[in-house]
Amino acid sequence: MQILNLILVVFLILCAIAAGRTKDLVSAVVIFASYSLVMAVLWLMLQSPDVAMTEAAIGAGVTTIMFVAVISRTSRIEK
Amino acid sequence: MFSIHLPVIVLLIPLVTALIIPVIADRNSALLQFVVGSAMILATLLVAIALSGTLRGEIFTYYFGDWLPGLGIEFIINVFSGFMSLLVLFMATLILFYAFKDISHDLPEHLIPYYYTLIFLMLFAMIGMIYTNDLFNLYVFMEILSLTSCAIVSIKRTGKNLLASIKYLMQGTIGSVSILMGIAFIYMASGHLNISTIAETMPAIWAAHPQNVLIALGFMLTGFGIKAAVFPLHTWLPDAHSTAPTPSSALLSGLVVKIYLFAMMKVMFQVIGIDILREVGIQFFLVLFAVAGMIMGSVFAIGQKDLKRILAYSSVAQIGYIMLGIALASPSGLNAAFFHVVSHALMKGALFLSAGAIIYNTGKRNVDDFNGIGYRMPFSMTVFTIAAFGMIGIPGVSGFISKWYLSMAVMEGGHPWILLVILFSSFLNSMYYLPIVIKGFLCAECEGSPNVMGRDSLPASMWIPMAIMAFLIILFGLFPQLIMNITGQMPHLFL
Amino acid sequence: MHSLWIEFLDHVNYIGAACLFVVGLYTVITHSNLIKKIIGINIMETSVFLLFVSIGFVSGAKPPILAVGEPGGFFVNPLPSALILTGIVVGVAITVYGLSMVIQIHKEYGTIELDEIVETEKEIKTQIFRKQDDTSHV
Amino acid sequence: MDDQIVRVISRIIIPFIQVYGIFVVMHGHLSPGGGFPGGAILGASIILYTLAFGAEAGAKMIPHRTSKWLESGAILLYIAIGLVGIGVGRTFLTNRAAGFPMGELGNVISAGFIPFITIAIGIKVASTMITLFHTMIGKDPH
Amino acid sequence: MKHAFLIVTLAGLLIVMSYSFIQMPAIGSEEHPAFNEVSQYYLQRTAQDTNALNVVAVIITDYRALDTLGEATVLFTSVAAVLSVLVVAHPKPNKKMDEENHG
Repeated sequence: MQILNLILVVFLILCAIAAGRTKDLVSAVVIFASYSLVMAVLWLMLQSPDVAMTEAAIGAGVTTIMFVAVISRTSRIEK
Repeated sequence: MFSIHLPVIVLLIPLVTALIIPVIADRNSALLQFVVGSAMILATLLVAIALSGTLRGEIFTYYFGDWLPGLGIEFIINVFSGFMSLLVLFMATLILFYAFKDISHDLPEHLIPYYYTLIFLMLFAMIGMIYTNDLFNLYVFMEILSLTSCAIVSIKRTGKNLLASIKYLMQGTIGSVSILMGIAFIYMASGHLNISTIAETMPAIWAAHPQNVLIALGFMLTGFGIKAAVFPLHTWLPDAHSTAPTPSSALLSGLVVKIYLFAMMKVMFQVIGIDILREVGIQFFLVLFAVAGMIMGSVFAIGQKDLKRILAYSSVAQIGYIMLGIALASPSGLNAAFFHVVSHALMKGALFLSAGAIIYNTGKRNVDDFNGIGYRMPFSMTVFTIAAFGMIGIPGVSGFISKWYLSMAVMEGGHPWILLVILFSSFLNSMYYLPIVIKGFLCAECEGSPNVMGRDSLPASMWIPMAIMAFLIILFGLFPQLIMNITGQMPHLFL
Repeated sequence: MHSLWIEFLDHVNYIGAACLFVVGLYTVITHSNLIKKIIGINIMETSVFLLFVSIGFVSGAKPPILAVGEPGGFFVNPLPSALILTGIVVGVAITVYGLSMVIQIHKEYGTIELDEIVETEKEIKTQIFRKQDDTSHV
Repeated sequence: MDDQIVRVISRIIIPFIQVYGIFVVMHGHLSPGGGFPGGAILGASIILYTLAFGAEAGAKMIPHRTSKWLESGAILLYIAIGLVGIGVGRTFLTNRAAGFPMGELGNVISAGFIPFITIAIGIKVASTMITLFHTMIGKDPH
Repeated sequence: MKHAFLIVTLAGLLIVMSYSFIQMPAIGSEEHPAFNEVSQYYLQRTAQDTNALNVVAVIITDYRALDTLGEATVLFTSVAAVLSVLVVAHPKPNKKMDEENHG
């Protein structure tokens, strides 16, 4: 269990770094969505299903849609 | 019976007003003004009644949902919170009456209901932040406050506004995440969120996990420092406060920044406690930051040409004064800080409103164009002069009294060198306020201009608030005991 | 060395939260792209949430949902979860407001890179000054 | 957006999403979930509808006026429930002591005002998500 | 140079925070200070106090209901703020008629 926890945390940190370093904003947002989902799984493992559900619905779902909507109205590539 | 519920009623009036403005008063500006004005006056009266209760020595505590303070959320209304909420509501009433005419000058008509909605949400958050005795509840109110204070800057939608607002939002959010991190550290070590309960267990926590308390203190001081624009963290303030519509500038500079200072005081003195602060020796650093802010804010202001930008930088310097009083952490220092909170709110409000009136009538923002403006707008320029004298610290105006008491507190606290800094800072203040006044009133070639010392053509809803502020500045300058009697009861609540 | 590894494993979530906080802060400060900045702020916020939820965890305990007919049980601390529910919604509100300003800034300046926008602002300022100088000379 | 497959599939699954969202809101006090995730799921169903059938169809489904009323109304409902506590002589947001019916442990209608507040939050979150999305994708008139 | 300074500062922050975390009881330990009488009260008394099963939902809607009111207000604020930035003027029916009458 602890090892799985460690793997998830390492994955989270890698996702966070990757979301920062990707030049394509849509990819960055998708990486960020997967970050949120992994965070939801981690919270499920920490026995708080309410927070996991909220994060999956709001953090990974709605926030991503908003990001994509804004990117579609602005520019897609970070300079 | 009724008076027990006063705090929650005062809290709910702005919220309900904010909620009903978009649905009922959307298209009807007369109804909108009626709703806004009556809500403000009602809330001010109610909070004045609550203050009169606390002045008799009562302390209201309000347990939401009848739960004990550790379980639920608790409000505490003592002299400090009663008086400060009265200050907030009173100043906001004046500024909103001023805004009736001024804001339609700055904003397109369809945005005006949103503007008032945001202002009322902001008042709700400010009152909540003053009253609450719960750390997480403080955070929630603080987020409402930071969202609304960004939104009333960006509502003007010019490029500069948006840029200033997003800068404010980014730095402000870093600040609030830091504060939340600090709350997490404190919760980690204590397991409580109620401020009084944490204060009771603080000695045990300090013995068991001192590093947690220290890191929490660091995070919270950084966070509130960003939000209150304490000197090295002030970079968002000049842009945001100078580009915003005039009523927003007056509210942001006069009130919002101080609410964060109060929250900082709550954390420093009520959560962590003065003994631990003394043991850590953090006060000296805070004094240094305050002193640096007093000097550097004025130095930056001297180089500016835009009138509202000068006023914004001057706020950085004045926050330095308040911060100095807080950092001294003595009864006299806190007393001076509280007095300066009141007098700065009045003076900065009067300065921004008169500057707004000048911009409203003439469209001039650049100080170089102000030659003879006192002949065209004698009333606004007189109000500006009174408030500017207060900022410089000329006797007879309330700004002098706060500097006087601050100097006494400094002497008492054993830092006599700060007296020189206060004097030097006053000198710097006069270097950027006096030229404006001199240019406005003493102008050789303006004597023959058509409107020599006539009346400035301002609507009544604009000049009456300015007149009230100028009157109060002089009143509190001549009779400081009116405020001192009340602020004198406050320091023992913190120390 | 071995004991340090055990200590690390025992506090892995806390340390991970600290790493995420630092990564988020780094993203916010160094990137000039506004959307990247907002992503960074989100990462900072979730790091604090992770810290809170980890504080509330008790090993071997059940999630804090009671069952009818069972008198007791061993549950995790429910308070941090409740706080974080509030925190997530607050984070979304800030994100969305920041994004709406990004749209408007793009409309105004044609770009969402902060340093380019600052350059444009500077150019506008110098142009205004130049114009003022010209008029004053005339 | 003229993808036939997306439209047909959305038309099939949107009712299920909405039923699930309502379930999550209604059972907030009994099982994991509550106003926030439930409201977000409900809002997401309308967002999906908007994505599949275009912004105008979505705006027609939840017009701007309706969502404005829902947003203010949900918080006003919350405040009204809280004021009942003051009305019966207790404090703001009092539940059991204010005489709300407690019901049977484990039933959907139980726990005093908690289901009502959860519903208010659900309405609020759903309407907020929809309004924000519609504003974000809004096309400029010029 | 500035970049290096930033990285050193952030690394220092990380080390300080990690040092403080290592001093705390391990994750999941029952000796954790946060697992105290308050959370025990919530877990043991929820069923009697409110007749509900989900303790987290009870905390957000009953014990700490003011937080949730504030949070709903945050959502309302975000809607008002976003609309204030993005909404475009839609023509008013009344005003249009006025203009037509004038014209």
